[in-house]
Amino acid sequence: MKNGPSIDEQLEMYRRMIITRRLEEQLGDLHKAGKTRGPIHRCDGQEAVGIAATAMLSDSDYITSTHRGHAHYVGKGLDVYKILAEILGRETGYCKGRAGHMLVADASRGMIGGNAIVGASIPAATGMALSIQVQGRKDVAMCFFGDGAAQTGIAHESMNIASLWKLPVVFILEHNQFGLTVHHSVQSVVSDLSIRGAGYNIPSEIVDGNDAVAVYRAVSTAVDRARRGEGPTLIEAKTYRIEGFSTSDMGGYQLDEDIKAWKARDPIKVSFDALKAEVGEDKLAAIDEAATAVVAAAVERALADPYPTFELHPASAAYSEAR
Amino acid sequence: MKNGPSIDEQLEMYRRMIITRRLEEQLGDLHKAGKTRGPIHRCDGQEAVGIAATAMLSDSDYITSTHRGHAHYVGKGLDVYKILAEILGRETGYCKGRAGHMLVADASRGMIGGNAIVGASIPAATGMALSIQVQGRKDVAMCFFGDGAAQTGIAHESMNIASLWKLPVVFILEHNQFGLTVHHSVQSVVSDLSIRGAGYNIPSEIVDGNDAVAVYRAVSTAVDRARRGEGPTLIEAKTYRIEGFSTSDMGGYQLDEDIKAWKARDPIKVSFDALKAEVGEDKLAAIDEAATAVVAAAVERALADPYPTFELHPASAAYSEAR
Amino acid sequence: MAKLRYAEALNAALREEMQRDPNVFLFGEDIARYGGVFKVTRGLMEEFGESRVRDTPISEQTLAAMAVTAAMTGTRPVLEIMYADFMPLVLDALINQASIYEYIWADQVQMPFVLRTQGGGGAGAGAQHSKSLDVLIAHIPGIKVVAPVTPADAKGMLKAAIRDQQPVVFLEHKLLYNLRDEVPDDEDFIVEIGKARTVVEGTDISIFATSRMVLESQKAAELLAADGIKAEVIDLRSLRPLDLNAIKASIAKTHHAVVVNEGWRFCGYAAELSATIMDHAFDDLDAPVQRVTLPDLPVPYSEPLEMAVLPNAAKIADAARKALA
Amino acid sequence: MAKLRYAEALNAALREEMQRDPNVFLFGEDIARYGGVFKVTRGLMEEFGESRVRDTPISEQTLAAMAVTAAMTGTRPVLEIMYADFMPLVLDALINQASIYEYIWADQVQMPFVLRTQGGGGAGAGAQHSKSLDVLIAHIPGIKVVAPVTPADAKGMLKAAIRDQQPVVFLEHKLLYNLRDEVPDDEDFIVEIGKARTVVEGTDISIFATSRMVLESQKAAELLAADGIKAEVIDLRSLRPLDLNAIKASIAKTHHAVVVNEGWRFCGYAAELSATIMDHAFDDLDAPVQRVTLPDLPVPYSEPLEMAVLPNAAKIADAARKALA
Ligand SMILES: Cc1ncc(C[n+]2csc(CCOP(=O)(O)OP(=O)(O)O)c2C)c(N)n1
Ligand SMILES: Cc1ncc(C[n+]2csc(CCOP(=O)(O)OP(=O)(O)O)c2C)c(N)n1
Ligand SMILES: [Mg+2]
Ligand SMILES: [Mg+2]
Repeated sequence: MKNGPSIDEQLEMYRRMIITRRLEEQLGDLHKAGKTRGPIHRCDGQEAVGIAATAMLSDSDYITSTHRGHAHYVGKGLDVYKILAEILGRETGYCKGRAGHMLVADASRGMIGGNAIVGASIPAATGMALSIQVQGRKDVAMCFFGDGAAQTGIAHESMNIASLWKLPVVFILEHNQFGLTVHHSVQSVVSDLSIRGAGYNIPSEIVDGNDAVAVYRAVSTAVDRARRGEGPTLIEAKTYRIEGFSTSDMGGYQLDEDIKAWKARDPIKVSFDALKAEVGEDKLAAIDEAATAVVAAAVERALADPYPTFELHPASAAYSEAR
Repeated sequence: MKNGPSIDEQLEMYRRMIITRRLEEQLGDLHKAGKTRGPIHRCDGQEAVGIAATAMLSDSDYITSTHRGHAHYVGKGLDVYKILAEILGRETGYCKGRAGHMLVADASRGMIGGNAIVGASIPAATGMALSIQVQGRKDVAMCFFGDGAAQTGIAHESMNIASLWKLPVVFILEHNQFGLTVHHSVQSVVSDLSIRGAGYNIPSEIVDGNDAVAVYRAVSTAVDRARRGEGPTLIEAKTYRIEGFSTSDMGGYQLDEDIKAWKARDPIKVSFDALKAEVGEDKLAAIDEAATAVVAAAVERALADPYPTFELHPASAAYSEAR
Repeated sequence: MAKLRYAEALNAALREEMQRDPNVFLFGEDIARYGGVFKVTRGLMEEFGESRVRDTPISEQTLAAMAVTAAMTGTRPVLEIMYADFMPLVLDALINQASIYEYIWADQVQMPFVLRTQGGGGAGAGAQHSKSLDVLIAHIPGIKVVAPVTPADAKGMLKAAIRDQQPVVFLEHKLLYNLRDEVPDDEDFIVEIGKARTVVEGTDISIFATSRMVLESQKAAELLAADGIKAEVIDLRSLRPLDLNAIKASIAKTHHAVVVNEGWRFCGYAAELSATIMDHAFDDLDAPVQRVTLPDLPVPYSEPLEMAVLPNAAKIADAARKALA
Repeated sequence: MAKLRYAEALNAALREEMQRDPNVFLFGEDIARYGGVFKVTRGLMEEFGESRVRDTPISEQTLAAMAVTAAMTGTRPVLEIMYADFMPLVLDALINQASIYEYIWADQVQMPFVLRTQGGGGAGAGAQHSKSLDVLIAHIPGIKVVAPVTPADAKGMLKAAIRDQQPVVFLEHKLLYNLRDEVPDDEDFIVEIGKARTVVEGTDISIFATSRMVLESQKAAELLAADGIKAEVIDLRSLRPLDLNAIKASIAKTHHAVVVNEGWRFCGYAAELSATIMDHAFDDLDAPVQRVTLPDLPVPYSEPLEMAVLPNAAKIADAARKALA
């Protein structure tokens, strides 16, 4: 199959999508049970983008994420237990509980990191790509951002600079139809935002964001292009946010028929349907079961973990005497 | 002639271009004589844009300008003597000497105003257009900005919003080939920046910025469109900055052959050539002479004017007792 | 007088001012169809239409710049910025635009806009959604900054802000929206900007506080009362212009002061309060002013960490005891 | 030791550090081909090539955000922002990004970048090109802020900043670039960040100053000497971290202080200096600290107006006399 992914790769993507989905479901429950703090931004329905777009990356490649980053975390190889521990504010989390659910980072895997300033993931990855280029490395940087984030000025500035300097960066626009509660048509008259690539001479492509294989192929081409030093690509993955903006969202602004239509094209279902002929349903069910168990165990373990205790951070201190 | 401008209008534009050119020349001399403060950004060679783009506006329309605003000021009907007095820091200037050469404003004529933050003229006019729309007025707002300014994030954000809300704003991109000392090709791979209009569904047009008539026609169409409530237009006027970035510019980065080629298409010469068959050279020479005299008299008068004396500004005070 | 939640008081102020003046209009992210993520603008699009209540793209820098010039040209915009943490994005509009024009253009223009936002910690929102950056704005000449604590002040000061001829940055706090209290329903009920409010009278020590810290200071005064210490608690309300007379008068009486602000300590708003007292009340002071603030580090997420860094009644009471020691 | 202009000293620091470490690179507007509008980066593109010395589009917000993450991933970027007045545009990168990650990510990353800029008045550059916004940055945890005055410090502190593991905002002043003085040529000449410098020793009053105000304070000390007043002038150099010991030691000796900063007064850097002294040296003070700053209004253009608002030696000397009165 040209550009992959192999069946094994597809199965691994399938497994990671399940991990992510179970994580989201568990977080929904934990939120209802009052065990999380702040709103959690679930990505149910858009897992294929984050999982498939990162599947061809290695640890020395970088990704930057958003407030809705769980699929990106899992795709980049982070451990669901340590993600959960972080979200639950525990000492054992990736960031000792200091970061919380929107800002998870694992530098050892090049996931640096979640970002809750809308749009900030874009210059962040662009800066990493600059660093890679200055060092003469062959790695790439990738950013995820939403259709809402595409309206920020830094999206424009970053794309212009990335193209100008042929930086090894891949822009992944997760078009999930809404920015917070506002429909994309109330944020821009242009619904296919990838048209903007032309304004920077950046090649762009629209891809079915609910089809992991399609995402993988489009992104692989972009990643290869970046590694060859030919510059950035903009990929617009069309998808949908099934569970709303966040756990504190009051809902009401997403149409029932849309939710239904997108649920019918759930990325996990799409992958399941594509893979069942190749490997059989049992194999897929076994993967599901195992992944579900991993997440359940992670929740249990993280919930039992200790909270951190506060200490001052000398590097942040204002007087030299305190450093 | 479809869309005008009439011969009388052309003659008035010609006169205003001469006023502006003489102003620039005088400022160059005053700078050399040590009579100005800070770098002055002359617009020699680009007068046709500012003069022609504003020629169809009335006082209740707004324009926002840049650090290189002299043609915009004159085009919007400001008095060259009060402009000069401001640039020379005198009490009699438009802003009592507080604003200086980059920030001149005359609210009574809708020129509010010069702006030395690159790109800031763009959201400024967009905000005025919003205000016009909320009030249900028929006026328009127009911003001038450079090829350098087009790379700022606020350019992108403003165009997206203006299109989304169909705001009565006209975006005039003065493409003079450089942002400060840096050639446009070192600021963006895209040299025809108007292509970006498509990313917001904004109609755009490239126009010969050294031909006042061409500028007038393109902008008239855009202004009419805005007045009809049909939204923004982006006009990219190709022109050239003959005297460099500013009076403190060390030069060396503009090619001699380019300067020569653009001088051959000096906008004043272009208008002269177009008009001489219509009205005769003598009439044009008389206009030139009269305009030159106006500026010379303005310089003399402004130089004799008093400096302001300092007083505190209660509205800026930090304690309520001081207000 | 009705009992209203703080968010409802704000809503009432917006509604009344929009009814009174057709040039008042609102814009911001998620404020129209959804009614605002903190529900402050609920029902207003339905009442006033889509032209006067607008959802916006995520473009804070431009939105703020637009508020400045819209205000200059005949309207009274009220812009909502969802979190105070995003104030850096609007700072150019405030510091390089709104701040300068009235003075620099020799009073040719005025800019009657209001920029509403909410800040502060305590909700587990993390380092990018819990800051109190009030000092960044209070530093800017020509911009007023207010931070009401009670529902009545929320309403009265928002109405005052909308009617003001200058830019006003209106600081709310995410933990105040559900506070319920009496709110006058007179449509000309205005709380003047630039006047502090004495919350608790006392003679032993003055506690000057801003925003939610006023509530913690009130609790601190109770703790201190148990020790026989009579603390005076003053809600500054208006961060700029600051009510210097209120500060001087209180210190003249108590000779001791604690200043409380939820922002970072170094170069924070509490530093100005301390410096103001140094400038204007040094001779009345019997002990150094105590600053109670966030320590100098980013707000952490995990609950025990966040609680450790936020100023609270116990820390304020301790500071007062230290000042009196 | 050679005599160098301040701008040349900076150039030497950049050159030496780029020679020493291939991961140091420069970017900013007009810095490469043209060599910088203040000529600081002249000749460096020619020596180090276009990859390591880059002209950029006018996109400050993104450039600053890029510096943060480039620094996180193996390089040491030095970004030039042409005027300090544009700091609002880079503030999100500093306050919501650079400030938080080292702490929030539990020391997984460090961000060794330098952001150079220049501010201040006196050149007729107008309200949008004359500000000193140092306090906006000095407020931010995790960011160092330095403002050297002498060519030697310019070189030694820029080298220290480039080698530092934390973000450093490096504040120059447009009126300092032509200052000429001795500069050590040792390539490991470093001036440690966080240490103040005693410029003039004295016993009667301490003048703590930043950036160009140090020169005015020196002149003020001469004016005061003529009256028999021995002023001690301390160049703070490092605005954050601040050398508290130096402040305490000087006040313990003089019992009087003037603090001088070219920014606005209200919530300005001088406020923190006053508050720091309140916190740590109140008992040593015989009179209130005097603040000398820009008044609270935008910097006007016309020469007599601009000269009226800028702090200067005469104003500093007056403040000292007032403190001693
Ligand atoms: C600069 C900034 N503005 C506003 C917000 C509040 N906010 C958080 S997420 C969001 C919507 C983002 O939309 P999009 O980029 O499409 O991401 P999605 O939530 O759809 O995944 C908004 C407005 C923010 N965090 N940062
Ligand atoms: C935000 C900002 N960045 C940088 C500058 C410094 N600067 C002033 S003019 C200029 C170049 C602007 O280029 P362009 O928009 O093409 O205008 P031109 O000078 O060519 O007329 C720059 C970089 C500034 N004033 N504001
Ligand atoms: Mg979205
Ligand atoms: Mg240009």
